[in-house]
Amino acid sequence: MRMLPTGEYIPGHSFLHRLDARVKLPCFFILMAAVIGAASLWGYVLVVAVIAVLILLSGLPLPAAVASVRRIYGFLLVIFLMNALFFGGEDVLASWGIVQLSRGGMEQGFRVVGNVVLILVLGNLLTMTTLPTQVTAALASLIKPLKFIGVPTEEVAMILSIAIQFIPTLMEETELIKMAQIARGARFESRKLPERAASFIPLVVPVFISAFRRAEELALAMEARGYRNAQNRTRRKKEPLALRDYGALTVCTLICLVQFLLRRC
Amino acid sequence: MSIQIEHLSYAYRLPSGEKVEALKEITCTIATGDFVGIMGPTGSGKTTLLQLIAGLRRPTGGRIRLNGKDINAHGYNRNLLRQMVGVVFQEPENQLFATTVEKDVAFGLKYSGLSRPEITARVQWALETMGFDFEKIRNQSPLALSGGEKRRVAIAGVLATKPQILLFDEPIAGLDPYSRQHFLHFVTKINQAGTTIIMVSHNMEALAEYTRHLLVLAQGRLIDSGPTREVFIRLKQKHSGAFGQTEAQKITTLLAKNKLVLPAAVVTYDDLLSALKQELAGGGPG
Amino acid sequence: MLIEGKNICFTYEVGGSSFALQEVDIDIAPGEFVVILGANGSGKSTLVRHFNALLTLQRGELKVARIDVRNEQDVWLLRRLCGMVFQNPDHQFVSSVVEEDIAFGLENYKVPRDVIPERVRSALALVEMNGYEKRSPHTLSGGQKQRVVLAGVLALEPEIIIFDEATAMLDPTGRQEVIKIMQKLHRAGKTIIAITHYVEEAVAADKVILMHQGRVLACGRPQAILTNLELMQVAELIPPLPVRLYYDLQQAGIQLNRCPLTNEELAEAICQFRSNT
Amino acid sequence: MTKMSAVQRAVFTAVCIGLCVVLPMAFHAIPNAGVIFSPMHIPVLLCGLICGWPFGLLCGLAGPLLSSLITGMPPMAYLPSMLIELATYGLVSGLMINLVNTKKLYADLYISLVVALLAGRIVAGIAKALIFAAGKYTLAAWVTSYFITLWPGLVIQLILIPTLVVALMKARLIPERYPVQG
Repeated sequence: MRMLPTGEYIPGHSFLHRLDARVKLPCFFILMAAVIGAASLWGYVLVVAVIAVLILLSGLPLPAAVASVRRIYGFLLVIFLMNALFFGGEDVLASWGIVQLSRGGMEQGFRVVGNVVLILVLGNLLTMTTLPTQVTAALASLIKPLKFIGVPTEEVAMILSIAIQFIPTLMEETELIKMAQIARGARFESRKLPERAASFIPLVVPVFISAFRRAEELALAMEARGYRNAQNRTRRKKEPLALRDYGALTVCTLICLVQFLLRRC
Repeated sequence: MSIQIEHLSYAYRLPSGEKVEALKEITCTIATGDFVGIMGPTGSGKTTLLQLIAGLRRPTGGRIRLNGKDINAHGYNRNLLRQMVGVVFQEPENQLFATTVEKDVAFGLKYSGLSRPEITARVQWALETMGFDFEKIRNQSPLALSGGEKRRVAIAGVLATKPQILLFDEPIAGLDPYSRQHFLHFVTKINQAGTTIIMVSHNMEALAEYTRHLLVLAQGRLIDSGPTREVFIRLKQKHSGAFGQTEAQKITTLLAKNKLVLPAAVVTYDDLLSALKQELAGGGPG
Repeated sequence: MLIEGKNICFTYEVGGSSFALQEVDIDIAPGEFVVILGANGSGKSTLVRHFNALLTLQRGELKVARIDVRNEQDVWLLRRLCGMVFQNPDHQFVSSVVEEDIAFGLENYKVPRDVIPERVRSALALVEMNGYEKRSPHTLSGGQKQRVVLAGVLALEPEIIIFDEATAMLDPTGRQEVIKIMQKLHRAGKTIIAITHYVEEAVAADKVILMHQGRVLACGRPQAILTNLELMQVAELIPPLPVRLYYDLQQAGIQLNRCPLTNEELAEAICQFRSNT
Repeated sequence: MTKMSAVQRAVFTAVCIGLCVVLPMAFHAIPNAGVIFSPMHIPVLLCGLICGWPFGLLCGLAGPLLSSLITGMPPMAYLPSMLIELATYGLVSGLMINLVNTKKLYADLYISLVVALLAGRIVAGIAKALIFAAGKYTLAAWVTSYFITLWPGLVIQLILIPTLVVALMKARLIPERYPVQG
C-alpha cells in the first residue's frame, strides 16, 4: 500500500458528500464555466467566495482541499512568470532586452494561475467527496439521452462500472510488478530516447498481460453467469433527486449567470 | 550475508488519514546460509517484511543491516543490493515480458558487468537449475509457456544474478503436489550451496520440513521466532486452534484424546511415523 | 443422470502447448458431490467448461439435465442451471459494491427488480456474509471474496454448482470457509462438482474422478481411488497423509485394520490396533 | 481462440479504461516518466487496435475523464483538449487497423499508429485554435507545442505498442492477426 495521490475520495457525511453525483457533476462544470468567465476583480471575488463556501460545506480540512495546488506550485510559478514577462502589454514597468515586465503581463499571469488554481480546487472538492462508483453511475445516467443518437448507453454504463471495479486490483498489481522488476535490477535512467522507451517494456508488458488475463477471466465468469449483452437485462431503479440536489443546481446556475452579467457591466 | 533487523516498523496512511501499522518493532537476526520461514495469517505483514528486507520500501522506524551496514543509510549502493538480494514475488510469472526466455532470464544481468558469453553461461545455469533443457527453451516465448513453466522461468530470472540472499513470497501457492515437491527440493539444493533463503508460506508442512528457523507474525508483530521445531511445539502449546499446526501435530492431538501420548517433538511426517513405529511395534511403554 | 457425457473429445492447440480431452465418459447423478482430481494441465477445467457451454463440444455427446449442450438456444438455460465459481476471486467481480455484484446474474436473467434485493439477501445469508451488502469486494479477505462470488452464483438458484479450483488461491482459513459452504450446499441437495489438486478435499466426496493428460484415469469412491498408490502416482498426485502413513506402517510390519482417509479415521485405527495387541 | 466475443471486447475496453487511471499513478514515482511518455496514450491506442474503433473512442473519452474525476490527474483545466486528442487516437487507430491490410503485422501496426498519432495532434490543435483559445492560438504555437513534443511520444509509442500487441498474441489473450497456416 502506498500513499495515494491527492484528489482521492475521503469518506464523510457533509453536504457535498450527500449531494447526488448526477447533480454534482453538472454543477461542477457550471462552476468551472463561472471561473473561466470571471473577467473583473469582482468576478474573482465571487468565485473565490463560492469556493470558500464549498470548502466549508465539504467538511474537508483546508490542507486536503488545496493539497493538489501545493504539489504543483513550482509549475504555477513558471506559468506566472512566462505570462508576466512575455505578454508584452502596455504600462511597461521594466524591460531587459526582449523580456519586459508589464502591468498587463502581471494581470494576465495572475489570471491564468488563478484560473488553474480555482479549477484545481473545484476538481479536488468533487473527487474528494464522490466515490468512484458514484461518478460512474452518474456518468452512466447523464449519457442516457445519447441513446437517441444510437449510442449503446447501457453497454457504456456496464463498461464503466467494470472499469471502476478493476482499478484497485490493477493498482496493486502494477505496484507489485514495478517492485518485482526493480528488484530484478530494472533502471529507467537512460538518456537515449529509444533506449529509454525500451526500459519501460519490462514494466508495461507484464502490466498489460496480467490486466488482459484478468479481463479474459472476467469475461468468462460473466458469460458463466448468463451475461449476453447490456440491453437484455433488468433495469435498475432510479433514486429520485432530493430537494437539496435541485437547490444546488439552481444556485450554481445563478452563480454562473451573475458571473456573466458582471462581465457586461 | 547476515541480516540484522532492529526495531523495524512500517506504517502508512490511508487517504482518509487513518494510520495503518503494517509492522511494529520487529527485531531478529538471520544468519548467513540459513533457511528461514515466515508464517502468519493473511494481512500479518509477511510480504511487507520481505519488501523491506529487499530494500523496496523504506522503513518508518528501525534498521535493517546487511553484514552490519544499514541498507537504508544515505550512500548505500542500492544497485549492489539488487545483485545481492533476489526476490521472487507471489505469482512471479506475472513479471515475464521479453520475446524469448533467454532474454527474460538475462534481464537482471544487464548492469552486472558480465561479458556476453558469461551472461549466456549464467542464463544456461539458471535455466538448467530450474530443470529446463536450455537449448530447447531458450528461444521460446516465455508468455506462451504453461503456468508451471512460467513460474520456473521467472524464478530462473531471479536466480541468474546469483543472489546471496533469496526471498520467496508464497512460492508454492497454487502449484500441484509434484511441482511443489520439485520446487522445495530445488530450494534446499541452492540453500545447501550457501544461499540464504527466506520463505513466506501458508503451507505448514513445507515450513516444518524444509526451514531451519521460523518467524511467526501476527498483526504486524513478531510473536515467536526460533528453530523451526521449537516454534511449532510452542505454537501448539500456546494456541489450541488450528493455526500454526502441522498435520502430524493435529494427529498427535487426536491420539492424545484417545490416551495415546506421543512426544511433543513430533512435528513432521517422519517424526510421526517413527514415533508410531516405536509406540506400536515396540509394544509401547507398559 | 443429471450429467451424461460419452466420448467427449476436445483439442485446443496454439503454440507449443495443447489442452486436450480424449474420449472422456462421465456420469453425474443429481445430488452427488463429485471431486475431479488431477495435476495441472490434466484437462479438469476443460472438461467442466463443456457443462455450461463455455467451450463448444467438438466431438462426442453431452447432456446436462437432458439438455444437449450443442443446442445454442439452450445455452442460457444451461448456464442458469450450472453455476460456476472460478479460481481467482479477484477476477470475477463486475461491480465494486457487493450487492450490485450479486445482482449481476439476476439482472442478466431479467429477474424483476422488486425481487432482486430479497434474492441478494438470501444468497448472502447462504454464504454467511449478511451485512456485507454495501462493502467493496476489494476490502474483503480471500475467503470472503470467494464467498461473495459464490453468493452471486447461488442467487440464480442453480441445480449444479461447479467449483473450478475455487480454493487454490486461498489461504488455509479461506479454504476451510469455502469448503464448509460447499458441504452445506451438498447437504441441501445441490449437485456439487469440485475441481482440485488438493487430495484432502476429495476425501468427503461421493465420487472421485481422477484425470491425467486429458483422460479419465479412474472413477469411483474416494476410498477406492485415494488409497490406490499406483493410480495416484500415475496421476502425479500425492495421497492424503493418513494413507501414506498406513502404507509406511505396513512396511514396518504394523498392519492397521483398514486404510484411513482422514485424521480421525487414522487415530481411530491406531487406537484399535493398540487395544488389539 | 478464433475471434473475440462481444463480452471480451467490452471487458478488454474496461480494463484499458482502468489502466488509463492506474498507469499515470504508477509512473508518477518514476522521474519524468509521465512527461515524456504520456502513459495514458498506451491503453487508448491499444484499445483501438485490439477492440475496434467504437471501443477505442470510448476508451479515449472515458479514460481521461474518469482519471480526472477520480484522481485529479490530469487537472480539469487540461481535460477538454486531452479528451479530443485521446478520443481521436482511439477512433483512428481502430479505423486504420481495419483498413490497412499489408499481410505484415508490424507494417499494419506502424501505419495505423502513425496515422492515429498525427490525426490526434491535428484534431486537438484545430479544436484548440477554434474553441479553447479562439484568436490567440497561432499556427506557430501549435506547431511547437504538438510537433516538437510529438517526436519523443511517437518514438515511444512505436516501440511500446507493437511490442504489447505481439506479447498479448503470444500469451494467447488476443487472436493472431495473421495466423500461421498449417
